[in-house]
Amino acid sequence: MIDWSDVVAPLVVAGGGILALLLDAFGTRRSWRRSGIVSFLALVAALVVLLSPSRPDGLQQALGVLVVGGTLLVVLAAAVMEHEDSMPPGELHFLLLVSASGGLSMVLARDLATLVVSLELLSLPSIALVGLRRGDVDAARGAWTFFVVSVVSTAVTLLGIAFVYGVSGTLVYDELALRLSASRAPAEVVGAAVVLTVVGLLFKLGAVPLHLWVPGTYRGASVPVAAYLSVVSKAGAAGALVLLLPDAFGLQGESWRPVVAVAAALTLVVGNLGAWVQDDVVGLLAWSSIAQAGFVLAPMAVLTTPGVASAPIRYLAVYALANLVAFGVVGLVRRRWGGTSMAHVAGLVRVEPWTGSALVLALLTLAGFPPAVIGLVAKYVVLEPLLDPRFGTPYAWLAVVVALNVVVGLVYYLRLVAVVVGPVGPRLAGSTVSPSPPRAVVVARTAVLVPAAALVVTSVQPDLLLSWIP
Amino acid sequence: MSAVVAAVLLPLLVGGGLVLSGGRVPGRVAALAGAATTVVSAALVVAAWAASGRGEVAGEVDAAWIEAIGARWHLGVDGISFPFVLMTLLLGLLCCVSLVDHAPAGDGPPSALVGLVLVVVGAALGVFSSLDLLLFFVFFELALVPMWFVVARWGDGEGRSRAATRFLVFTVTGSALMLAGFITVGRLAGSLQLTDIAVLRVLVTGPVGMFAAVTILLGLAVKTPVWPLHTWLPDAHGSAPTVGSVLLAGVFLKLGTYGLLRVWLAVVPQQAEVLAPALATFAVVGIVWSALACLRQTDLKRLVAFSSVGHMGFVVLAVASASPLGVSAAVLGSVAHGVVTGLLFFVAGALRRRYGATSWEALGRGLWLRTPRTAGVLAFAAIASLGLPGLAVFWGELLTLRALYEVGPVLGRPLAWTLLAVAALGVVLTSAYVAALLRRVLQGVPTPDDRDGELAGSDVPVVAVLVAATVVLGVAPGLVLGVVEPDLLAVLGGVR
Amino acid sequence: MSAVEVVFLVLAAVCVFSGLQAVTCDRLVHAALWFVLTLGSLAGTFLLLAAELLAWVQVLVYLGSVVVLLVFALMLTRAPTGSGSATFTRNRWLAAVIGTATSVGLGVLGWAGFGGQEIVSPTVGSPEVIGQVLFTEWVLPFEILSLVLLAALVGAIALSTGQRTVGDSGAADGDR
Amino acid sequence: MPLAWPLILSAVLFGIGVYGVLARRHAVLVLIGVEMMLAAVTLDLVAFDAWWGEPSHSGQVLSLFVIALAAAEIGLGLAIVLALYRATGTADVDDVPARERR
Repeated sequence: MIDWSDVVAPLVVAGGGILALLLDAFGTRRSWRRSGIVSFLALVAALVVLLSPSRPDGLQQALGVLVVGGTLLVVLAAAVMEHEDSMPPGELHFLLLVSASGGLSMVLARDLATLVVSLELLSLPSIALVGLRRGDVDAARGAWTFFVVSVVSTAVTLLGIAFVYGVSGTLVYDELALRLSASRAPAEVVGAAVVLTVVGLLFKLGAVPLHLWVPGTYRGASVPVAAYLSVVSKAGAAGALVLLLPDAFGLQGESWRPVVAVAAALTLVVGNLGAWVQDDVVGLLAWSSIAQAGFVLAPMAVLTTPGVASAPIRYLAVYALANLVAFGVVGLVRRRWGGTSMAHVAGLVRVEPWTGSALVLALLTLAGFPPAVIGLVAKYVVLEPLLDPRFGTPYAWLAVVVALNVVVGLVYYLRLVAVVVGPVGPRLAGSTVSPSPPRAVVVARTAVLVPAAALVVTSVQPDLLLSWIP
Repeated sequence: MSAVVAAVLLPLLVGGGLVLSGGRVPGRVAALAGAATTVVSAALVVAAWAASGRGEVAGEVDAAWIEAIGARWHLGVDGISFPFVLMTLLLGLLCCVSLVDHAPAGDGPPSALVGLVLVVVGAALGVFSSLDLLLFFVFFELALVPMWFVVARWGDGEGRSRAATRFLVFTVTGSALMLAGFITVGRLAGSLQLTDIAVLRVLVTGPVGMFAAVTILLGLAVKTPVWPLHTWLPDAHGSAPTVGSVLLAGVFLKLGTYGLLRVWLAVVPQQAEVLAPALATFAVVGIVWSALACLRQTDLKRLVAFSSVGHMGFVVLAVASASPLGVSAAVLGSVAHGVVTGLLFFVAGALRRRYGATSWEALGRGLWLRTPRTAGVLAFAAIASLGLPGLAVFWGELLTLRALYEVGPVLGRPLAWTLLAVAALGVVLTSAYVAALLRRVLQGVPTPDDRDGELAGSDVPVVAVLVAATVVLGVAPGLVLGVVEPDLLAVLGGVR
Repeated sequence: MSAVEVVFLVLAAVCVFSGLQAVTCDRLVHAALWFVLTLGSLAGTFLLLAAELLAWVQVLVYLGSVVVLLVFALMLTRAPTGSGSATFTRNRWLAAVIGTATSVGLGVLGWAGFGGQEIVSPTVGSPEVIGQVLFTEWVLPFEILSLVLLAALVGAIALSTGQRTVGDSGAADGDR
Repeated sequence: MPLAWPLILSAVLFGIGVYGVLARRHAVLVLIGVEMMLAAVTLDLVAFDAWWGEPSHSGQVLSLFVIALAAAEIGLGLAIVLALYRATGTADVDDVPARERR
């Protein structure tokens, strides 16, 4: 029943996390280098395992690489927090890696029990990560909000799972697909059970209406942790949905499809309107990441066959790269110049040409605008299934909503771009306030430039990314 | 690499390099380099064109690009696009030349402005030579952000930032819808290649096809612009720097008209036939409305901007007739508008540099006597703009009216002739505002100003070239028509 | 009505009553104690539904540790424990409406789906039976669960130890 | 025993839990509300398990997991409450947690 070769990657990641914790705990002096290098190696090893050619399912593989690769970049970007005394390196790396292993096993889950346990393994450490800035009011508040929303949504998912179990008598995806439609219970009850399960997962993705934890949590957390939440945590939830919906609930589409479509539309609109009024870069990225979740959700409304499942994952991959770049740059700025307001990035391109240009590229990718062709292609990929005449285009309205939200997004992203390439503001003109050693800054800068380079390469040749996600 | 691909990429690369150089290149050097780039690009395109036969696609490249969604790296220049390409390169060259001496002040180094101009030119070339819908869209959008920066950073006046953002929001809204239309077409026809869809007549049908036709039309109508979607235009043109206005009017609007021919009429011909009467009606309303609006203007730049809506109305009317004559008229009208309006904006830019504004008060009266040569060029351009026989604009408008008179396959006789009558009224009104302009600025008792002076520096060659082009197009419209004619089927293949 | 059913109804009544007390009473510690009674009666219903192991786990884990933790937390936060110490938010009545609606909705769902069904002589979930399936079919989630507990433990320790004020070294006020 | 009985008891408990989460101001009492919701789910799972009587006992096993997860959640939750208390001097949370901060 279990293919144990699947479990190697999460095991390696979790083992690396535990090792990082132990090494740090027994070391004489708390240092980022020790636990950081162990985490780095464990994640690279997991990547190697995932990319080994023997693995069959391309979608799970792609999601796994997304989770592990994203965590890897977060670990590197977090190097900039060295010597930040309120951040203990051992615990940080342990929680990051254990949470990532939860994301991995969530993607590998083939039954609802594994899914929900993995979901908790993804969530609980990331909640702790948010609160980890010790003695910080915002961090504690952010963690509490995140905790309550997370736990309540888990309870709702569990309730849904209980009813799914009640009507079908099983928790295994493949059996569910057969037994749900043959159930003795009325179709409405089956539909309600399925919707409750899905709704709980939507909360985790940061979809409207339970999105309000996102801004406070992202701003309370340290920037690399916010990057982790916006990329890896989302990838786990979206990945689970993409596998769960067609595989287990494929024949119950009439019940969950409208829910997903409406949630996607609301998420797009509300996220974009929220981002529109932000004057803090992290706040803007937090709200825009809500909107971006809407882009990921939209094609799930027509998720029928595993073949279509590639659209959300392709979008997610592009979003992950761009968001990691954006958060990475903001993390650097926050550490070196002490803030994340618009004034702190004014003229960044002139002060730090490379990271500044990377930020511009990332923002254009998120907006979906050339020269960041890959961002545009991602939007195309999302719209395509919605407009496919084979499905009779019942969700053409959603396609129009998606298209119009591209416009809204473009305006606020461009406003930020204009600030970044504009005249140098007083903040950046002043000297840096960072206690981060130069080596840590170099590592963090690498964590920005590598995905930025990937964005450049895939903009020239999008197939490099797209063809790799089946 | 094909010469056409090189011609498209060269301005993009040089322009991108200049933008990224961050002011390390002196402005004059950058402008000269930009001019050289456009000349090289033009030489490449002309060479490719000369090497291919008539009715063929010159310099065609068809290589794998994004196989995952069926988009190909498919470029080439045919008779429809060749006039657009040459006009773009000519205007790009003249913009660069004008920047040698007259770079406007703005938030950024002059070399960056030259770079942005080159990127816009390269993107426009990409649009005109794309034979793949997604590639078309990528270039279509690529031109936007640099243009936004040109207006927002180097523009005039307080409202430039708002005008630039409004321009951006309007056009992006349109093009986002257009993308939805493109995707629908791609799914219905099973291909994104214009050559497959238009020439092999893979027809797009049903309500889904209508959805595609309407969304594509909306996107292009905003860009062109078709009344009543034009409201972004006057402010953007009015507040852009001279080169920005020239590129907006000369090149940007042509992305819309070219798109109407290439990716609307040719891709969704059946739906185009249904939508054409409405489109033609809007176009005619635009012609009259723009003439009336022009009568009320008190600023040269804004007057020229509003007049563009009318000129584009004629082009759209020609497209909507969906006849061979109409397509020829649309191409000719687009090119002529680019040349003449470019000339007007260059003159307006020279005046603005001198007097600080282009309103009637700032310009004063009696320009004939104060600066006869400048006044002469202005009068020439204004009269060309109203469609004087023997000058560029005349043929485009005449052929449009003739296409209506002869009644093409799409518009019925009563409608066509009604439209013809109203459009003719528009021509009369146009003469009225041009006459008003001449009387108000050129004639009257001179109000001498110590800032008076003739065109100087790089303005002289720029204006000379455009005057010559206006005359040549007016005397020998066959130069363009002969190029267009063999490839009419590429556009009209699907029309009954 | 069989004896089992009578006992179930009694336990259910205790469960609902104590549950309502737990969320409405106005003393913090009393709320925690009412909660103990809710969970205890719930454990009783587990026994009636033949979930033997589960009933004992419920008693051990919840009554033995969770509630103790809760009470400790109340003491650590030095919360006043007298009458009126457990206050309500402003949207209490809205909450009541939502809670009632949830109950009714779920009840209707259960009734509509499983109205006429009877539970007949279920197999007893003794420790042997559950242990058997747990370590054959459900090993993977079980292992993941152990990791969840470890992570929660480390997270909790990391959050509650090493109190240091922000502001030492260079991470000054600007580090916001 | 009718299957509907435990289901209805569970529905009532879940609703009580929802009320507790929304209406209580003290963080520990919010936690109790959450626990009540999870307990309700456990009861559902046990009832369905007894009804189906399938050999792999998915329902009871999952309830076992839920109890363990609830314990993990409460441990972490209490740690956050303590951190919150240390940072703000109170363990009262504002009206709806989600509305707490933008």
